[in-house]
Order: sequence, then structure tokens, then C-alpha cells
Amino acid sequence: MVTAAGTAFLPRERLDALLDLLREGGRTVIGPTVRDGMPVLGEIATVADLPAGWRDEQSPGRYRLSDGHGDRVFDIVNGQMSWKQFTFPPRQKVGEMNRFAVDGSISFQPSAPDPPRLAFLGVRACELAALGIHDRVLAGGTFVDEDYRARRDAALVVAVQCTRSASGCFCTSMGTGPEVRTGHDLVLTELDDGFVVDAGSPAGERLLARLPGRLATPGEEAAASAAVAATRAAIGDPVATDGLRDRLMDQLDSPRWGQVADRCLACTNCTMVCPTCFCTSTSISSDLGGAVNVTERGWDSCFNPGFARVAGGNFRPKREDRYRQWLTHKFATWIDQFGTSGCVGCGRCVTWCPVGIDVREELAAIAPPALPAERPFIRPAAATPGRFEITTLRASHPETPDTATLTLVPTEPVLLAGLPGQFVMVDMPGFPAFPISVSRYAHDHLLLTVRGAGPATAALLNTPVGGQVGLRGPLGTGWPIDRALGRDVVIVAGGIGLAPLRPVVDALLADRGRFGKILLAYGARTPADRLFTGELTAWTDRGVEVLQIVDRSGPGWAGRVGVVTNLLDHRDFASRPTVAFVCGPERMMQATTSVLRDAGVSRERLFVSLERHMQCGIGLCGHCQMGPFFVCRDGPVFTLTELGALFTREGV
Amino acid sequence: MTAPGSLAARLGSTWFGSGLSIHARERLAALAELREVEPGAVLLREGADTERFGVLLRGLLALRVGVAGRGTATLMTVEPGDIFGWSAAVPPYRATSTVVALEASQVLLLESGALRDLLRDDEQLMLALYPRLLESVSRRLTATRTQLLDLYARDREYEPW
Amino acid sequence: MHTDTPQGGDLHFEVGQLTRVEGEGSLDLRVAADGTVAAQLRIFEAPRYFERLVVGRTPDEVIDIVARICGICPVAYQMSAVHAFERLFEVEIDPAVRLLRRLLYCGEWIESHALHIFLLHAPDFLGYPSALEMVHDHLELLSRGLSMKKLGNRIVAIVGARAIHPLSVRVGGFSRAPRTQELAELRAPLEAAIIDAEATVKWAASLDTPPSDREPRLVSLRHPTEYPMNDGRIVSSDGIDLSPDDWGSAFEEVQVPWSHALQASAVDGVPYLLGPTARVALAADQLHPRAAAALKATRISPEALRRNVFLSIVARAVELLHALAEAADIVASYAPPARHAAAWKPKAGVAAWATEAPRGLLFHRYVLDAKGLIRDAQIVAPTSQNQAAIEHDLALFAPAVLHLPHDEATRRMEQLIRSYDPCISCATHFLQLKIEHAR
Amino acid sequence: MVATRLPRVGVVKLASCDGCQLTLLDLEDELLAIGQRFDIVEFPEATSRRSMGPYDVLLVEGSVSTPEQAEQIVDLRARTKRLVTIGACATAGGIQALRNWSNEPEWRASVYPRPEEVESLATSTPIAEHVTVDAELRGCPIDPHQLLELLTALRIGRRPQLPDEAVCAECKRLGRICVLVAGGTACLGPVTQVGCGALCPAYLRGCYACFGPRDAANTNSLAGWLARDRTEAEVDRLFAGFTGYAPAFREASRRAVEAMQPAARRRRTKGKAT
Repeated sequence: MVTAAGTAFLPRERLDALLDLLREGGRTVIGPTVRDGMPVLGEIATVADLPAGWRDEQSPGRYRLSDGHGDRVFDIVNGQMSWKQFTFPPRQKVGEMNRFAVDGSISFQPSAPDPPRLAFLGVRACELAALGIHDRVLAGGTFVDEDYRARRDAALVVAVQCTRSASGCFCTSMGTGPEVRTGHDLVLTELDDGFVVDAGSPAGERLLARLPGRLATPGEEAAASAAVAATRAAIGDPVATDGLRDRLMDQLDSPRWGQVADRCLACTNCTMVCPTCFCTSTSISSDLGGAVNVTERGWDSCFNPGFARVAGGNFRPKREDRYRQWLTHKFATWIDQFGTSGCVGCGRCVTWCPVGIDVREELAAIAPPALPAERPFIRPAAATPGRFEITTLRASHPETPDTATLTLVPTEPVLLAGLPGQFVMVDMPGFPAFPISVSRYAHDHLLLTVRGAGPATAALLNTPVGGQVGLRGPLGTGWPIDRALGRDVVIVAGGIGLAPLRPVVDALLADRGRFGKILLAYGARTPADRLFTGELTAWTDRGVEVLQIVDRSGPGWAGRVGVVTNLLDHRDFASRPTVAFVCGPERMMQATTSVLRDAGVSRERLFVSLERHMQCGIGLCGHCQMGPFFVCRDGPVFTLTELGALFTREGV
Repeated sequence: MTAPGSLAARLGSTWFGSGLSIHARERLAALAELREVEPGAVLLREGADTERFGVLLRGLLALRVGVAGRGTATLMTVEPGDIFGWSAAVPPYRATSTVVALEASQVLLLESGALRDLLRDDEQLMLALYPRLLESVSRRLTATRTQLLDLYARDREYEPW
Repeated sequence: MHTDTPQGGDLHFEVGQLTRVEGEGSLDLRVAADGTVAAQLRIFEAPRYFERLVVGRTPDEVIDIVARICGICPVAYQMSAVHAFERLFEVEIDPAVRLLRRLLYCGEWIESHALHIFLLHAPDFLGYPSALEMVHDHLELLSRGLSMKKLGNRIVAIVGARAIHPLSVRVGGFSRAPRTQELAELRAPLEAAIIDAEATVKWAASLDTPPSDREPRLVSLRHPTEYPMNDGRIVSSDGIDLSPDDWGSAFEEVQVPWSHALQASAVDGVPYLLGPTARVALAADQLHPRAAAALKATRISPEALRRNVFLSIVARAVELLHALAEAADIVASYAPPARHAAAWKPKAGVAAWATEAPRGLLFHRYVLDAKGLIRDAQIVAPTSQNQAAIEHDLALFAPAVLHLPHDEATRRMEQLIRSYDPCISCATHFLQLKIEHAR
Repeated sequence: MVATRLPRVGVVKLASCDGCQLTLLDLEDELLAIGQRFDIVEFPEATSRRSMGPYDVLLVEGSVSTPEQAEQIVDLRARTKRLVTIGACATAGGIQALRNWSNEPEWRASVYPRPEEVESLATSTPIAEHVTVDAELRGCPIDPHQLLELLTALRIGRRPQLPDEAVCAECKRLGRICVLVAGGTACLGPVTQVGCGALCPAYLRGCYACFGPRDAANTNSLAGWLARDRTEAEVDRLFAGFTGYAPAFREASRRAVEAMQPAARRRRTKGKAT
């Protein structure tokens, strides 16, 4: 908002002086311009590069530019590109990982931020809000995207108040515009013969003091305010935002999701043009020998089929799942995660949808009341996506035909300071990083129990003794052992799910006297698929009731056959306070938690560990989103209470 | 009243029995006999008439079926508290699997003809017994389906290499 | 390869799949008892019906479709087609667009000629099964060749978006013209490549070539002021001179008994030769000065160049140099066109045009209806025209090598066939292979 | 880590234009290194060395369009460990697959004076309709970067990183403005798998689906939207291109081909006769 004190007026013919000021110190000015008849944000080398007389006409799925509308240079409300193109580039080198031919040793070189010095000219109120949201998402939490922060710190922001609006605009509803309030260095309001200019930061004040021109007259200030007010009136209040979060989360079953999916192309345009969408994926380019590997991060989208895929399937296989994920994240669970809506009402997703799906219509069609939930942010450990600690493989112990336990010796003690249930991101030259749970911590090493589910895990298993492996972590929440103090403990593991639970057994046995009865129910596909068979008897000797069952009997097996719930069917846990830790395939956890609840374990004491597609491991890449959670950061261990209706629900 | 240590009391301490009325427990106990069986003992044969219905009190039983050319396979095991021979109460009264004791086990046995006669005579008993029976069968069905899902199987992903 | 047991004095000599050529073909040679040799080049590319595929399509769609006839020279197909349509619609194209099209074509010539010289033909002269085996002994030569080839691809990619099946060519011009800066980046690499190409001409001229003698009839385009490429009249070494509209008055497509393809031939039945050798011979005066100078320095007489089939590698190297030098000139003087695409209106009629593909004259003829949709198409590729000349040359050459061990004889004859740089994929229509046994 | 012998690679073609295998030769900067890391035992376009296999990897270009090819591909499969199809012809049947909806004898007669001598199947079909395919590279032509990634992944033993997203995603990352929304140009980008680098929009053209439909492409929705400004025949023709036989585009392609049928016509030609 233009304030009375110190408000200046810059005549139109002196706009070059503003550009000169912005360019000082070697800055490049970026602003709206027209190239090949298309609206872009590009370098503004001279005033002539600004789109004088150009205007946009927008409607869902349609955008047209036309010129000859006078002299104004900021009459294009917005174009397809947002400023994230510059603050959060579409592609960014994360680091380089090399393997030396001589001794097979590996090295990591995370990329250091090297931001260009830019001045953003013509940032709208909604876009300032978007930058503010990115500040929270990418630089406001425990973990910080250093590159983003450096780029933000290096950029000057010259805002422009909107004196026109487009048909897609709904900043008024989202509370982000059209008035510019905060986040800028300078703010302009364009009038016919010039610009009313005000400062929004100390840096802006200094620029303003050196800007030629004069103080704005009260008439000019009034004209500026009136123009912005008229814009607000023109936009109206197209989206009812009261209680929107709860109304949306109540409608996970709305038939409308399926209807919009009939039209939705899942083309990712809405997310790519959105100024706040921040999901990314990493890719690796290697030389033919796999010695030099450059890791790059690029914008990804929850609409892509591979976005939520894991080794066994896809958590959001259908278009409607993905549309629902996007909309509920943007307007609802974003609030849980970051304390703000993820939408700023710029309307790009409406205009640039190739088939004109209007998010405002969809929101209106998917309505009613509420359920709140707030989750405190837990979490220790520091890590950035490009930084890995090097460990050396000391031993590899086969567990089953396709699974082995690796002994990895780190040089950094931080890797050994984890909690039961935490995981590490594993990085090897040539492969994308992937998460593996720690199956035991020891004084100088940690154990990872790995199943060769794909090429990367197979390569990890093939690492020769003495070879090096990169690890980042430990990450995620652990099993809350303290919640089990003085209580009976039921541990239910399915298949490889025993690996992340073994540290729980270790912890309980280390302090056996402080816990009640301990039952370990372990189900596996066949007798040969059981992990840690040697230890299972040892645990029995140390006071753990160990029950095992297999889906399919095998040679020499005289034990139980059936599913793991058979072991719990006839039990009663209601009489004594009991805590349960469950890990296995999602369907197994669903069946198990349902039996445990029937048997008297309360939802708050029922803990499960979820699997999702993870790339960064610290809640920045967006792949592992589930409702309000980033599974990597907020989980993987959750109580059933936290998960609520999301647990085992298809397609979230 | 049921005396502690009586068969009715033993029945009541099981999962299956705990869901029955006292009346039902006592009528069943009156027909039941307590048996210790050795590992390997066959309690029912697949395809034969279901000669008895039972409740496992201690030990472990296996349900097995014969598969042509592959010998027998254990479908699942029965835990203490659960029943076997449910087909004694459901036409055509033929055993759907062979029941073998895996460990030294203690079972409560009812002769199936007598059980059916009793159910015909006593509607109250029937009303108490059938829901519990169905619950057990339905659990078993659910477990079987879960097994069929092959939860731990490694889904083969698209892997060219 | 195998040789039939001589039957009744006839020797049947068969070379299986030809290698280091684009597409699939084979050679069948019959030596009669009296020593006369008959050569049959058979082509067993699967029919793809391109001339039928374009029926019912718009001109711009045709430009995309005909490119797919050949992955080696897609630009040639696009050029013959786009010019044919523009001539029918009487579109006036911007002069800068005309230059850009020449540049695009130069890129294709550079890529195709470098590919052929270094990767396909050089192994013949140096005695390797393929260029990959030459790495240890001729690394520098290969690197030079690959860098020129890469530059050719880069030119096509800048003007046409990608090296194979470019996509910017539209009736009236281009969907988008390159910016000055994009072309300026080519300047330095072009200068370096010109030096390399000069060395290539010298190297090619130094190669040991088998003796060969023929008196070929040569055919190419001829333009008043330009080296033959995308505009001109069809001329021959023996006096043919006609507009592409009248192609049918001197040439026809015929079916030869042993094969298999619709060959093209002159109506008088005399085989004719297309491609670098023909162009260099018929338009030597229009070569870029640097190319002309390099040719002259080889001291190979025009007569020798024409008569020895194996010297085609020299002609090709001269054209490689020409294309690089011309590309450098265009890049140096480039200013983006005022209009990257001129407007046009469809019109019924016949659209015919010929351009010079790397391998020679490429003739297109389309019949359009009033909506501008294609009703009929005829596409005559260079290789289908060269086929008769190849067979003719083989028949002349074979007696000199048939006494050699079979592998060596095969290699020599393949070397001869490769002198034509036959592009068998290009043949838009071929019949099926049938093996006939001598009787 | 290092294989004891080099992987034996074959490159062969069926009905196609050679452009996809040429892409291998167009990797000028890596070509010599590829020659050192792989044993290229069969590649008629580039080498006189011949091999009947077995192949560790066989790159197959082209569609199956003659009876011989149908037999050949089965035979090749039996001698190949990993069969990789390259290009639109091999993965979707190619532009020539449009004949699959035609009266093939009529097409043959319109091109060949003696159609009875042409041995050709009535259809042109992708390799996967004949034998199991282990991996595919899409495109008309394939993208050199993807080919290199495939070869690299093969050497390292990882899964090749091939995107399964729409052209739009790459187009936006590259900062290109949507030609469909802002230009009104018909563009198949939203339903087409990326891999080309979103070239057409960069050259201000609509995407024409060289890489074929992406996973679960919603072609109906896009076609319906495009038909608001064009005739349905024009929209159908958009799909009837180089990947028109890919299942997601088939319906529209079939309509397009049927609408294109002109009156049957014998071709000019005075063949010299057999």
C-alpha cells in the first residue's frame, strides 16, 4: 500500500532512471516482456523491452496478447511464467558424485549456491505472496534450500500494484492482493503519465532517495489507491475460503474428483505455472563408465504417474487421485504443513490449463464442514539434499535369497546417533538416492538390511566389501520407545518390515526391566524369507515371546501357517496398557491394526511405519506427501490417530 | 453354576467359548470329551465326513489339503482358542481339510452327529453357536484372502536390465 | 556371399545384405559363359506406401510426412515438397528465408557427406570392417570427420530444431526463424571445419583407388547463379535441359524384370548418374572459390573424376567443403527475415519440383484439389535413379575382380556400390526380393 | 563392477527410415567411447562385421510389415537377451501403420504397377505385438540423449531414466509459452510423452506426438477441447501421425484414415513389364 510519507512520483519518461538504479552493481533486471508474440519474464535491457501498450485477455484455457493500448508498460496482468523460474530454477545441479577408478573410492561435491544478481521488476501482490510462501516452505523450516535462500537474498524486488485484473484472478479471496503490502523493496503504481513509487525495505528506501522525480501529489496518491481499489472491486471474491481446509478434507470421497478427472489431462501445466508448487525430482547423468555422476534437481509434479510410485506399485494410480492430491494439498494440507494456504489466487492454473479446468469452480463444487488436526513438528538431525557422508562396507551377511544385511562403517558419528525406526538415504554413483531403514545401530557401525527390489538396491547389495557407500541421515521420526515404558509391547512385523523394528527389540532388551510383556509376532511369505532367524531364538531366551508364521509352508517347516493376524486373533490386550509397533506391507498393517484395535490397543498407542516414494528425505522434494504429512519428515512412524482416515486409503 | 476345572469352564476360557452363553457352554460341555493328542495325530480327513467338531485348548493344529501331484500343503495353522471341524455344523458335513496335530495338543471334541441333534433340539443353543461359528469361519476366510494377496511378494517392476 | 556351382558355364555370384549403406539391399551378379556380366542390385526395403500416405493430407502435413522417407536426408524431402507447393500457390518467400533453406540444406549435405566419407566409405579404402575399428590407427582422421558431421547436425538442429526430421519447415517459410545470435555461434566452428574439409579433399585425393573406367551420363540441377541445391533446371551432360515440370518428358519410372523396385530411368533407356560426381562435373564453375581451389590442388582432372567411379569420394569431399564454405557465408551475412512465414492460399493443380539431395536429384510431383489436399503424389528418390547406373558400372567392373578370392571380390564390389552412397531407405517404393537361379 | 567381456550389441532395422539407428552415429562425441565399451557385432548400416548373435542387447528399429519381418523378429528375439525397440516405427508401427485401417490392396495398387509382386503384410505393427520387448525408446526419431542414457544405464546396470510425463512439463521447465493456450495452435503436448525436449513449441509449432501417447493419456478430453475451434476431421488427423497406431490414438487415427480415402485409382506408369 502506498503510504503518504516519502511517496514519490516518477514521470513515465524517467523510467530509464529506475532501470539504471536497479542495474547498479552489475544487476540484471528481469521483467515482463513480449518475445515472439508471447508474454515472458526476461531481461529488460532498456525501457523499450517493457511491453508498452500490450494487454492480456484471459479466460480458462485461453490467453491472448494484443498491443496498441497506449503507453502503459505494466498492463499485462500476468503471463505463464512466474518468478519461481528465477528463485527456484526449473533445473539445478545438486552435486556431483564420482568414483575413482584406481581404488573404487567415492566422493561427493554438493553444489555451492552461486546466485545471479537480479532485480525483479513488476512483481504483483499475488507473486510477492508466492515468494513469501516459498520462503516458508524452502527456507523457513528446520531444513533450508540453500540455493533458494541465496537467490532470494541476491534479488531486489520491485513490485507493481495491479490496476487491471484478469479473468482468472482471485487474490482477493486468498488475501494476497491486489494491494502490495509486504515483501518488496520498491512498489510502483502505474498512472497514465508515470508511477507512484514507495519503498518497502531499507534497501528500497535508499533507492527511492536517489530516484529522480518528485514527491507524489495527494491527487496522484489518491488516483493510485483508487485504481487498485477498482481492481479489487473488479475481481470480487470468487472463492469462499472460510473453513476451506476442513471442507475439502471432508470431501475425499466426492464424486466430483472423478468428474474433473474425465477432463483433466494430468499434463502438469497447473503445477508448473503455479508460483508456489515446489515438488522436484532428481536425475543423474553419468558418463558411460559411471565414474562421473552429476545429480540434477528439476521441477516435478504430483500429476505425473511416477511421482508416487514405489517398488511395489503406485500410491496414486489414478488421475482423480492426483487431482485430489494437488487440490487438497494446495488449499488444505498445505495449511497443516506451513501455516498458510498454498494458493495465492494468481489464476495461472485456470488460464494455462489446456482444457480450461477452473479451480474456482471445482472448489465450489466440492464443499461442506470440518475436522481439525494439528501435528507438532518433531525431528532432529541436520542434512541437505546434496550432502552425503561416506561409509565403508565392512561386511555383508545374507539373510534370505534376495536380502542381506550390510555392515557400514561411517566416519561421521552423526550417522550412528539415530533412533530405532529412522532411515538413511543411500547414494551410490549412477543411481538415484533411495531410503533404507536402519536395522541396527552399534558403537562404530550401523546395519542396513536391504532387499534387492530393483537395480539400485541390487547394486548396493553387490558393493564389494571395502567399497564405499554414501549415506545421509538418520532421517524421519523413530519408534517412540519411551511411550512403551511400563507397558506391554506388541511388535508385529511383516516380511522385511522386521528390519526397522529390530532396533526396537534392541532398545527394549537393553532396558528389559522397564517394560512389561513383549510379544513379537512375525509373518513372512515363506520360511526362507524370514530375517534374523538366528536372533529370534536368542530373543526368546531374553524374555520376548516370539511367534512366527508363514503364508506358505516350505520344506522342513513345522511351524505356523497363515497370516500374521492369526497370531493375534485370540489375544486380549484390553486388560493391560499395551503399545504396538507395526511394520510391513500396507495391507498387512491395515489388517493388523484392525485386529489390535479390536483386541483393545488404542489408536494413540498403535504405531505404524509407512512407505512412500522419497527422494530428498527431508520434506523438500514433495514426493512422499500424504495429506498433511511429508512421510519422510513427519514419519515414517505415525500413530493411527494422526493418520486418521488417510491410513490405507487408496490414492492419497 | 459351572465348577472351575469343569469342561464348561475350560470351554469358557477359550476365545470360542467366551463368546457363548453359559447355557450353550454347558450343553456343549455335556457332549464333549477332553483329549490329549500326539504330534502327527489326524483329527479329520479332507473330503471325508466331518466326524467331529473341536476346540483347541493347547498346542497347534495344521489344516492341510492334498494337491494332485504335489502331495499335501498346509493352508494354515489353528491357534489355541479356535475351532476345527466347523463343517460338522454346515451341510454337506464333509471336511474341507485334513486336520493334523503339529504339537502335543489338548482338544475338546464333540461327535458331529450328536452336535447336530443337539442343535436341532435346542434353538437357543443354535442361536448362540452359529454366530460364533460364522465369526470363526469369516476370520479364516479373511486370512485366506490376505494370504492369497501374497503381501510380501516382490512385484516385478518394469526392469529391462 | 556364396557362389553357385557353375551350371552350364554360368557363374552366379551373390552378395548378401549390403553393409555400410542406408537401408537394405543386396547384389546379384551373373557371369555368363561368354564372360558377359549382368548385375542386379536388389532392394528389399519393406514397402511403406508413402505416396499413398500423403493422399488426403495438407501440404504442411506432407512436409512432415515425407521427411520420414529417409532419416539420412529428411531435409531434401522437405525441400522438394515445400518448393513444389510454394510454386503452385505462387508464394513469395522472404529472401532471408531462401538463404536459411540453403543453410539448412548445407547442414544436411555436411552431415550426410561426412557420414559417408568417414564412417561408411573410408573403411573400404583403408581396409577395415567399420570406422570403429579405425580408432587406433586413424583417430585423428575420425575425430576430424566426426566433428564436421556434428557441425552439420548442429546447423540442421539450429534451423530445424533437430538433426533428424527437422520440424520448422512450413509452406511460406519457417515456423520460427533462428535469431542472429543462434547462427553467430556457428561462425568459429565453421571456420575450423573449412580447414578440416580442405584437408579432407587432399586426403581423399591421396587415397589409392582401384582402376575403373566408364563414360557416364550425368544429370543434375543447374541454376544461373548458384551451385545446384534447391532450385534450377534439370540438365544432363548430353544436352537434356528442362524444367522440373517436364520431368516426365525425359524420365520415367519403370519396373525391371529381376527387381523389385520402381527404378527411374531416362526414356531413352540410357542409365544416368546423379550426385556429387555429376554436380561437380556439371557445375564446377559454381563451386565456392575455396572448394574450387581445393579441387584444383588435387590435380585430378575433371575427366578422371567423372570416369573413375571410386573418385566419387573426392567429389563428395569437395562438396563437403563447398557446403561448409557456403554455410559460413550465409551465417556471416545473416539477418532474420522480416516475415518468417509468408501467408498462402491453397489452390488446385500440379506441384512439381526437384532439389539436390546429398545423393542427387530428388523429384516430387503432387496433384492437389481446390482445398489444397493431396490427391496424388510421385516421389522419385536419387537412389532409384542411380540404380541402373550402379548396375551398369558393376557389370563393367566385375570382370576385373572376379578372379580374386570371393571375400576380396565382394569387398571391391561393395566399395563400388558405396561410391554411389546408395540410400536404400529413400526408395519410396520397392518390390520384394526374388532370387533367380541361373539356368 | 567391471564386466569380464563387453556386452555384444546388435542394431537392426525392419520397415523404417534409418533415422533412429543413425542417431547412434549422431552421438559424435561419444561414438568412439561407445565402441570401446560395447562390442557392436551387428550393425549393417555402419559395419561390415556380421553376427547371427547371440546378442546381449539388440536395438531394433522399424515395424513389422512383411511376412519375412514377422519371422525375422521372432528369430532375433530368440538370440537376444535384452531387446530394445527404438523409435516410433518399432514402438507404435510408424506412419506406415496408418495402412492398418486402409484397404491395403488398394494402397498397394496405387503405388505399384504390379501389386501382385509386392510381398507385404496388410498391417504395419509394433515389435511388441510380435515378441516380448524389454525396453523401448520412443520418438520419431529417438532422442540422442535418451539413447545415451539407455546405453549408460546398461553399462552401469541401473534402470534408464526415461520420463513418463507430458511434453508440457518439459515445455514449462524450459520457459516456453504454451502455443495452445496463448497461440491457439493445435498441440498434442498434453497427451504426448516427452523425450524430444519439447522442440515443436520452441519453434512455435504444436506438438505432433513423435513420442506417442503418454501413460493413460486423456485423448478424449483434449480432442473435445480442440474440436471447439476446428472440424472433427482436422482433430482426428492430428492424431493420425507417426504414432497414430498407438492404442490411445487409434480411434481418432482410424476415423482420419477412413475419411482420407479417395476414389480408387491406378497409378501412372509404363513399366517395362516382367
